[in-house]
Amino acid sequence: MSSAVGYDDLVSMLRGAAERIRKEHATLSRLDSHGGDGDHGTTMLRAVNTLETTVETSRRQSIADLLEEVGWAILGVDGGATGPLLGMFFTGMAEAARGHDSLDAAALSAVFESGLASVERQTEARVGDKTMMDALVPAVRVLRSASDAGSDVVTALRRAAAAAVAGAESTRDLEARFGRAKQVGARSVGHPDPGATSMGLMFQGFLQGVE
Amino acid sequence: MSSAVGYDDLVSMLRGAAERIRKEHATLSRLDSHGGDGDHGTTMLRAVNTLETTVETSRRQSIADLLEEVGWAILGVDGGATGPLLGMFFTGMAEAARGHDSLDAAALSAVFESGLASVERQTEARVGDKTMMDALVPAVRVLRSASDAGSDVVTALRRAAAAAVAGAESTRDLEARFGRAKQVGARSVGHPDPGATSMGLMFQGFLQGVE
Amino acid sequence: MAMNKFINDSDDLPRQLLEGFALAHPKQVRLAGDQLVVRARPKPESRVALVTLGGSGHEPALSGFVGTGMLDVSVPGHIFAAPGPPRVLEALRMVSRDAGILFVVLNHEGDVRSASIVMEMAKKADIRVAQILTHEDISAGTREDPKDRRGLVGCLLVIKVAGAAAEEGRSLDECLAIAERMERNMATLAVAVASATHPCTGGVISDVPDGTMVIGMGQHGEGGRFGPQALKSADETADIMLPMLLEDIGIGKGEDVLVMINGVGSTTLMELYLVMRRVRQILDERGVRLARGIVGEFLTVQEMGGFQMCAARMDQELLALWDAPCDTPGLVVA
Amino acid sequence: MAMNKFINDSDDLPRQLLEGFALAHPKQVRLAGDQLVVRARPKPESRVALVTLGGSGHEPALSGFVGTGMLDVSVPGHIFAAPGPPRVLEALRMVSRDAGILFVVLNHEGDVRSASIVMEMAKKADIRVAQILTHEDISAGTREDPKDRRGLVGCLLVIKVAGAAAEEGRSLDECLAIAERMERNMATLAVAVASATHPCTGGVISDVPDGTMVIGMGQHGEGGRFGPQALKSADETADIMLPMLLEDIGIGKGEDVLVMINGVGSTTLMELYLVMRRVRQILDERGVRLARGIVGEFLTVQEMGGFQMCAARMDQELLALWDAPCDTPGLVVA
Ligand SMILES: Nc1ncnc2c1ncn2[C@@H]1O[C@H](COP(=O)(O)OP(=O)(O)O)[C@@H](O)[C@H]1O
Ligand SMILES: Nc1ncnc2c1ncn2[C@@H]1O[C@H](COP(=O)(O)OP(=O)(O)O)[C@@H](O)[C@H]1O
Ligand SMILES: [Mg+2]
Ligand SMILES: [Mg+2]
Ligand SMILES: [Mg+2]
Ligand SMILES: [Mg+2]
Repeated sequence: MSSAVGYDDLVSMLRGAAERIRKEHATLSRLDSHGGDGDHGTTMLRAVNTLETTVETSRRQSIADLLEEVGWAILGVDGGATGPLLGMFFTGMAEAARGHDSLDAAALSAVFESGLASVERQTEARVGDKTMMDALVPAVRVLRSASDAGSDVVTALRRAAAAAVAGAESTRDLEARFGRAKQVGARSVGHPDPGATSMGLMFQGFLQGVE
Repeated sequence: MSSAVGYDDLVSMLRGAAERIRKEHATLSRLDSHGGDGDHGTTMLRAVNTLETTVETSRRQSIADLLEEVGWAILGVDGGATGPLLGMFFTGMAEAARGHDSLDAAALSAVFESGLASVERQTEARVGDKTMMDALVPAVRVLRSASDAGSDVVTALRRAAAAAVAGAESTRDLEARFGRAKQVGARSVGHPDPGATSMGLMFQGFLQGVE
Repeated sequence: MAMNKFINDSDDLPRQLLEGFALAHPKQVRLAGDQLVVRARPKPESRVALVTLGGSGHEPALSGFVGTGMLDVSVPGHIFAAPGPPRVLEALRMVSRDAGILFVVLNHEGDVRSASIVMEMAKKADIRVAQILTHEDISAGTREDPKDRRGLVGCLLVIKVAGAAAEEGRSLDECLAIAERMERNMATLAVAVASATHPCTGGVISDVPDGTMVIGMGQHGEGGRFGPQALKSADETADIMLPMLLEDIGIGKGEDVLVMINGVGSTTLMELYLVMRRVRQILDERGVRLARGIVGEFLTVQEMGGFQMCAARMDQELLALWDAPCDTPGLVVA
Repeated sequence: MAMNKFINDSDDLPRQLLEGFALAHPKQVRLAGDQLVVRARPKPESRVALVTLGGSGHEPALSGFVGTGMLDVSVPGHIFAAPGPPRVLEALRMVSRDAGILFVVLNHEGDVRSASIVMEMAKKADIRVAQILTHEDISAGTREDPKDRRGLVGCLLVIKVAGAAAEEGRSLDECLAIAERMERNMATLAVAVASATHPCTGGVISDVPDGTMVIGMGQHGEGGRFGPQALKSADETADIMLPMLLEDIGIGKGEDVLVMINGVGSTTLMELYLVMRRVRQILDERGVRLARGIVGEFLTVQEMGGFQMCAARMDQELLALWDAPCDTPGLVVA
């Protein structure tokens, strides 16, 4: 890969994310059975299958258009709590990608920040609430600081993926404050949050796509 | 006990039968779960509870009236396949008991034969069909032959009870040809018939009542 | 495995259950006499009355079909145990009338036994009553010699069409003829994937090995001639069952068939709808018209897993009677 | 334990299920657009339309309440997964009218998330729509701060009374006010004795130890604040649950209450009737009138064992709307 993410790199990143989720969907559903309804893996699977089909059938040549199309496609999935947030994540990314043919580390950070902001407009959940935000927020932060420190795209994404996975893991000791799992309160402690775990996997997949 | 069955002896016999069923009802239901609906024990329990209540509350002083009352009471139970046959057995006995203050071995045989005949009018099942008839028929036969051979009531009932139990046991190797269990055909082989088993227990109880 | 049921005293279960049943459906039914279920608004004396009997534990059947357009009286027995003759006779006496009574009996040992004693008694008591025996379980006996065929959910069809005929004022002979036609027109097959627990004993009442299904299981899991096979998909299961039923009723191209998929307990409506979808595909392939597709839980067997599939040849008169309005706890046609 | 379900391709499950559903209820519903369930006979444009959304796997809910007197459109999602915004928007567009749309949303993360995006889009598209959120699960949140209260079977009451009001020609404001009154008047509690299996994963979706029950389990077995306790009798369970509900709605002597006992899957109607019997006894003791007792399976969670008990304060207007005729796959009032 060159020093910036082009259209084909973005396609690889999205495919990488899909691949990681597909491998782990059973684990994700199992995690969702503590306090959830046991379906996060199947929902994510539907989302990433749609993502892949979109990537494959899309004839658009701009990064922004692809991201927007992916976002809308995921919004169109019967996605429970996950689909709308994930969909808005990608449509949010699209906004900041508009006009770019390729994304260097700084632009990529801005694109991810825009995705995060879009999610934050949908939910009040923040870091510490035991949701996907616990993986997403640190991943985006680390991406930005790595890029600010001059890292290249691959290095920045590697650190972001590590932060996402660590963030997901950190949810193990938290009490859920959003989503279905909120209801079990203290009994949610001991299992990582499924949505955070899948977000960790997505970032690992993004990295895999550029490596 | 004297050489003939009086009113009080009949009461003991009936109570003896009730006691034996009460002890074994769980086994009877379990037997009924192979090819039946798993309720023969509960049904028999309802029948003998009604029998006991009837015996206790009856103010009649004649053997025939008591038997008839017991028969009708059992007919009044929600008795599935068992209740009507058992009820008719007792009402049939009552017919032959009419006019007797007590029953010597010969009269007792006649009373049981009349009960059997009443059951036979209700069902086409005969010995070998894997039903209660496999216990009832040999028991009544043996009762008659013992009495013909001059046995006293206790000895005759002892041999009848043994024949009933042996008849019940013999159903283990048979294929059911009547009742719910008929449907499982060859797969009914290997378990004794619940109705035959309970009839064996009833005769053991009759014996217990006069011993 | 402990029994996962909310019950109280199991001896008193049928009485308590009826009490709750009557509270839930006061517009349609009430209790009378010795635990008999009768209509809240009785039918005029000039019309034929319908009476049935049967064990409890199959809710909404059979008492759930009491109401306008269907039954006049149901005599519920104890769990899985037919009621004894005296209460059934009481029911017949209660609705005895010159127009006569149609007495619907499902072919199960206890019901038949009790009914036959009752029929004798009714004759002596000069009650005008005609009996219709439903026996449509094709897993036992043959169409020519149906005495071993058990009565399954098809009773609902018989009660519905005969009930509608009675409501219209048809004579006992006509009602009986309609009931008999419906009965001969139908065939049912049960499949089980999980056993029921007897609420009084806590015992599992049949043997369905994990991961298998048993076609021809009958009502309570008595079993049938087929034995267990590996659990199949909704489509594959319909592919096995429906053709057997169609063959039994001998239905051909261009004819009208009603197919009912009756859930027996823990099998979901979701699954039953999947089966109905496949039924339609099979019928389309054969050029048989799905005149009515009925999906629901009408006759259950506690929490047993599985369903009963019933297919019935319909003619215009039977369809009109099936579509006629009725208002019962278990089936409302508006 | 293998999964004992008759299904085909689990990805395609919701579509296949709808196909069978439509075949079984052609007088009441049909499919339209992208897997939307609409009435077979649409309501006049001059009346307020009712729309809802929700995951599948809860049959007959929610699509089972489409039909005369209740919903106009239901947007079923995948199993336990709310539909995405585009299909919901399509549903709103389909019945968009000057009289307006009442949009019934159950308080579950996915439904709320999807609905909120849809409401934004509807605003931009100039669709006249008012949202009513049902959240009556008293095992979470308080009456004062109900945002954590999940939407359980009480949605049926809201849909029924608001649907009847819409059918009568009441305005959107009036329908919304009635829906809101009904919503605030009700309280629900779920109890589970056995878990459900997710039909797509084959996994057990909650943890109910053998021989125990969990009060406050919510819809899918998310759990609640109470945790497992030893399984109790029907009476004892009602004794625990009903008073909590009565207290929450603050109902007193002489008032009218509707109590609904909704079976969620493998718990039998038999058991639900036993619970209803006890409910009446408790109410009698407190001098509260059981205005309506509703027993049935309206909102299920696969083969989960247990039930939802819903209590609602009723007034004359709400009772009349509850009693108004309706004709839907899941509820017919004649
Ligand atoms: N309000 C919320 N904000 C952010 N994330 C959320 C929220 N609610 C739920 N989630 C995430 O969604 C995940 C569950 O997703 P999923 O199981 O697919 O949805 P559902 O709960 O509808 O079945 C949770 O693990 C959590 O990470
Ligand atoms: N036609 C029949 N003739 C004689 N005995 C019968 C007949 N049918 C059934 N039985 C007896 O009844 C027993 C089953 O009784 P039970 O379980 O109480 O009735 P149900 O089958 O109605 O549940 C069988 O084991 C058999 O001995
Ligand atoms: Mg989930
Ligand atoms: Mg039995
Ligand atoms: Mg029985
Ligand atoms: Mg879900």
